[in-house]
Amino acid sequence: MIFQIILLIMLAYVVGFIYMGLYRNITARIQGRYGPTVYQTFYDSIKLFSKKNSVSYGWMFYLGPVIMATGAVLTLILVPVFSDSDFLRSVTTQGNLFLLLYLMVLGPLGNALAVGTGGNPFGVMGVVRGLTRLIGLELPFYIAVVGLIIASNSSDIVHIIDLQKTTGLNILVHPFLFIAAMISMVGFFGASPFDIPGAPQEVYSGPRTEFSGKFLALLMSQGSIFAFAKLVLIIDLFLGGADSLWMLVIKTFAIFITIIFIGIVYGRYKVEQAVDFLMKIPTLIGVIGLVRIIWFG
Amino acid sequence: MIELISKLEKLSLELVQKQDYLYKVEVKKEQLESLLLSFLNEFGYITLDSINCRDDLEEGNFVITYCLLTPKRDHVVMVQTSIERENASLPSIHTFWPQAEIMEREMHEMFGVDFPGHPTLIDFALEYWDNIPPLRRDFDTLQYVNDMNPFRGQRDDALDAKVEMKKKREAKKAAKLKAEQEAAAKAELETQNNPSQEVQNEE
Amino acid sequence: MKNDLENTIKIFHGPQHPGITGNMSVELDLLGETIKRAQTHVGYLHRGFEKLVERRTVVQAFTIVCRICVPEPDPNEENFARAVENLTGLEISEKAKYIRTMVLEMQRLATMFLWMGGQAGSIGLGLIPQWSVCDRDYMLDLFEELTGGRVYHMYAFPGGVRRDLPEGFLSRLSDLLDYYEKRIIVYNNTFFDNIIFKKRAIGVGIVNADDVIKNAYVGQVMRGCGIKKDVRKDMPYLMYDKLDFDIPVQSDGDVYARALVRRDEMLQSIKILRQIIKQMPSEGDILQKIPKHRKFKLPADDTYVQTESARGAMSYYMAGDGSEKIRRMQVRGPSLVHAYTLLEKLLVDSQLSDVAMTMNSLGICPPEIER
Amino acid sequence: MMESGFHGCDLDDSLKCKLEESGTQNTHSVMEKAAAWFRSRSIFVVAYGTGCGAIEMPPTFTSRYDAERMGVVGVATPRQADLIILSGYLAYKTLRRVIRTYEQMQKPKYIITLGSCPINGGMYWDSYNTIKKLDDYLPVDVSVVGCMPRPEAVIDGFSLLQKRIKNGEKAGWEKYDENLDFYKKNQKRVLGNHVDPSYETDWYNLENGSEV
Repeated sequence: MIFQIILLIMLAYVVGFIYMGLYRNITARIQGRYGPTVYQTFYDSIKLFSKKNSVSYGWMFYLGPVIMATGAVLTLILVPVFSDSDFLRSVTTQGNLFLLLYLMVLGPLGNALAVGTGGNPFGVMGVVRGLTRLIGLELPFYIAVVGLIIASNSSDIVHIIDLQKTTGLNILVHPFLFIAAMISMVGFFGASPFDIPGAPQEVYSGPRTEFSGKFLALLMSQGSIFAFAKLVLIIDLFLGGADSLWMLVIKTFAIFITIIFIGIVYGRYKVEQAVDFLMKIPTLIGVIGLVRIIWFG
Repeated sequence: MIELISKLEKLSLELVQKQDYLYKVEVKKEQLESLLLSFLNEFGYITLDSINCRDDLEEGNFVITYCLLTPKRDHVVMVQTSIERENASLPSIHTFWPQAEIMEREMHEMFGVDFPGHPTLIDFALEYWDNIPPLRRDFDTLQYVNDMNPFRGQRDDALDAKVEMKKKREAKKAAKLKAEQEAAAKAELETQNNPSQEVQNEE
Repeated sequence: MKNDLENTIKIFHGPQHPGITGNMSVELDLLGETIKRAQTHVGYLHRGFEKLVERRTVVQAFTIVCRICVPEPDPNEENFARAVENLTGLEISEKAKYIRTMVLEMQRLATMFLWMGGQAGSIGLGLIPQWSVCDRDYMLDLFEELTGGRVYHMYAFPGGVRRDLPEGFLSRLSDLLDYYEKRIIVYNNTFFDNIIFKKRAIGVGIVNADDVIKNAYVGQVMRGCGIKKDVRKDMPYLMYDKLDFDIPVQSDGDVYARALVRRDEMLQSIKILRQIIKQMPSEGDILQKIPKHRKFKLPADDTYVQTESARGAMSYYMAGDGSEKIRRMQVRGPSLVHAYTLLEKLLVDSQLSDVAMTMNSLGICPPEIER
Repeated sequence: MMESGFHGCDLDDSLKCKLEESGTQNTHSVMEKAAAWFRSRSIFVVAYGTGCGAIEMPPTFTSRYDAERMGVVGVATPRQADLIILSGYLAYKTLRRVIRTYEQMQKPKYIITLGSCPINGGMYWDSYNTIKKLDDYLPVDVSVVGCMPRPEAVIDGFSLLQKRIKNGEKAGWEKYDENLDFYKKNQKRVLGNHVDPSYETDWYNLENGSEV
């Protein structure tokens, strides 16, 4: 059990970092340049772990990345990665959507507490922007999730995956819910147009402004683990999960590259514009999907 | 333009054409503020493009030039005045033209011209400057630099540029002379050895 | 006003900041993310050019004036050369005039591409800077071929230009213009028509048209308010009175209007360059010989010249005193008033997110403010 | 004009600059060697264009020259950065900010200068507001000469820095720590006491106290 959890985290770490590297590489190719290697983010994180640290804001400040990492890891081990195979399955048979939704917000809230003690105005501004954006992001995502729960009559992810084998993939059965969830997933990934919390032209790196060295590396690691967990969650809910490692990679990569393509051609919304947009269009699409399930189910 | 000349003649001022699109009028310091006001309100020169200052150390005065434009922007009129260098002060015109505030602030810092009534005579580009205002011509920048910021020393094996240049020039001269002599000697030798060479070449 | 400032926090936007246009800073008093007071600080790049020029002869000063504004050095060279020509009465040949006009327009295009990168970068559209800075680089290659320098050219010498055109240069320029015309369509689709750029730029940083004339705002700020003025048309210099081009204007006066004005100016620059390529005389002196280069004296007189740079009218005041040295050269670039009077006014009651965008659209170039 | 044999550091003998050419430093363990390799592969540059050289930064970091393929990336804050590029002349006012930025950066940290101006004043040798000899005030790792250095030269500077990091050579920040008195005294000489925290601060103890 413990061994499998560690293996899962390592898998998420590696795949997450390769995906982050791919993100930079594919972006670079679209921008007309060679770009860094796929392992570049991995190098970055190792280098950051080896840096010295000579600033201190007290223990609360450094608890922030730890809370974020905890949220990411807990999310990861509660998402069923493989649906049918025995490999890496034992921890994740009881994936409950309500618990997951709670854990996904844990990280940002913990980080907000920590950055607040840092005293950097840009960090605080970034956190305020991030939390405001979170309100906008959660609404369409929750609507999509609630729609799925109603449709499959269960909040167990494993059950939702199993159901898709008989009824067909949720992306085809409930396309509106998928679009709503996908748009908010772009925001959860911090891709444009919803990347305002860390806009360098405005607030330096936002919440990360004061973090350096090991803590920044921890933030990067949790970011890649969390990214993997979120991708797995999306394919579990809408693409019928994955049986094998290959299936997992193909399906997550398809979702991932969609997010890259959306992010690259748009600038960033201001935070109120972002919330305005998210509360209107994806929410509306989600509500249409919900109504479709309830009345025409 | 003729209209402006006649209007200025009433004030006993002369408008001189300097270039195709450039005119200049010189006034005394006492007349300056009223003239600028009438340029703004009566003559229609409502754009103040820049305020320039020049330090005539030898004559002991600053020459201030206000460059004005009409909304048509098809010519520039320079209104020029000179003020005493000692305790230089000018009326501030930031109430007529907001952009004059920053131009006067700069002039205050660079030349030490005082503007009574100016709201923000704070630092412009310099910080903690306690010397003579730098653009005054009695401020010796080289002296200041040598005191503050000495040059990088030479390497131990560095050569004196002047001596080396001289050596090089002499060597070049000698080489040229030698080459000329050799060429002359060679030519002489060749013409002696085979006199038919020239004829062959022509063919 | 006082009450407003009570609960604000003070932050410095720059000089070390990715969203600032060069090495300067804006001191902001923020209430939440709304700016209550803005104050510009410059001086981080002050080199005392005007002092340095006073200590140098004309030929020596010629090599350093291009450093005054880093993103677009050529209007500085042109201003300097023309001021010296005005003072001494040097005449330049038609070919030299054409070449100088060409260099100025090439520089305008290069600066516009750099601006486009900055403007798109300020809203987080990372794709456009990557493309447009690369496109600008092709122009720098041509500059390098023509003048020997990528960024600083030291080309427009008093009395003409320093070197003749290389062989086949005009055809290469023509090829590049074809490429640029194609690219501008791409930029139009990805950037100027981008829905997020429109959403963020329309209605932000609105300049009042009444202020424009009085406060001497120039360039795209002026033309974005619907005032059709351009030094190239109003006080034509070099060959501009013989070339056919329009002055693009927009009426809204906001960031988006200024962006559109710039886009249209790029097309006009291409049009001008095409005419120059056609009309360029094949024969002619490029540089009038100045007798005794080192002892070239300026008369005791003063002059004022204006050139339309890519960001607005740039003026030089120059005075000689009968010796080899320049008595006084004062630079008045478009950024001085834009960065102080205009920016401090525009930023009040706007959002922190708009600062970088507004600054970019005003075309502020710090080295030119403080010299 | 230029006086020959004039040396800049008119300091006490006790503070005589002992900044010999940096020799190879022995990396002791495999871990350190590995860390040095990763450091060389990933360099974060703080976004601060201090002079004209900043105009060649966009081409260097964008698609034509693409420094990112070497692992050199721009970051926004000095806290996260490893490298500061001082691109050209430094006015006194900028030098104050640069020193502050440099001290906010976390070790190991490096400095690359661009252009001739930080080396000997360049064409602003007689300017009253710029410094000559940056290495009196901050430890410079790599100087890229030229006015401006082309993007290729800048990238060459990056690769030289990477080589030096990989070989474990003694870097500027170590020199800065060892000769703090020398640098602080020089900084105080040109900047006065107008830097926060003031030059009267006991730097050695301050640093030990705030070490995490």
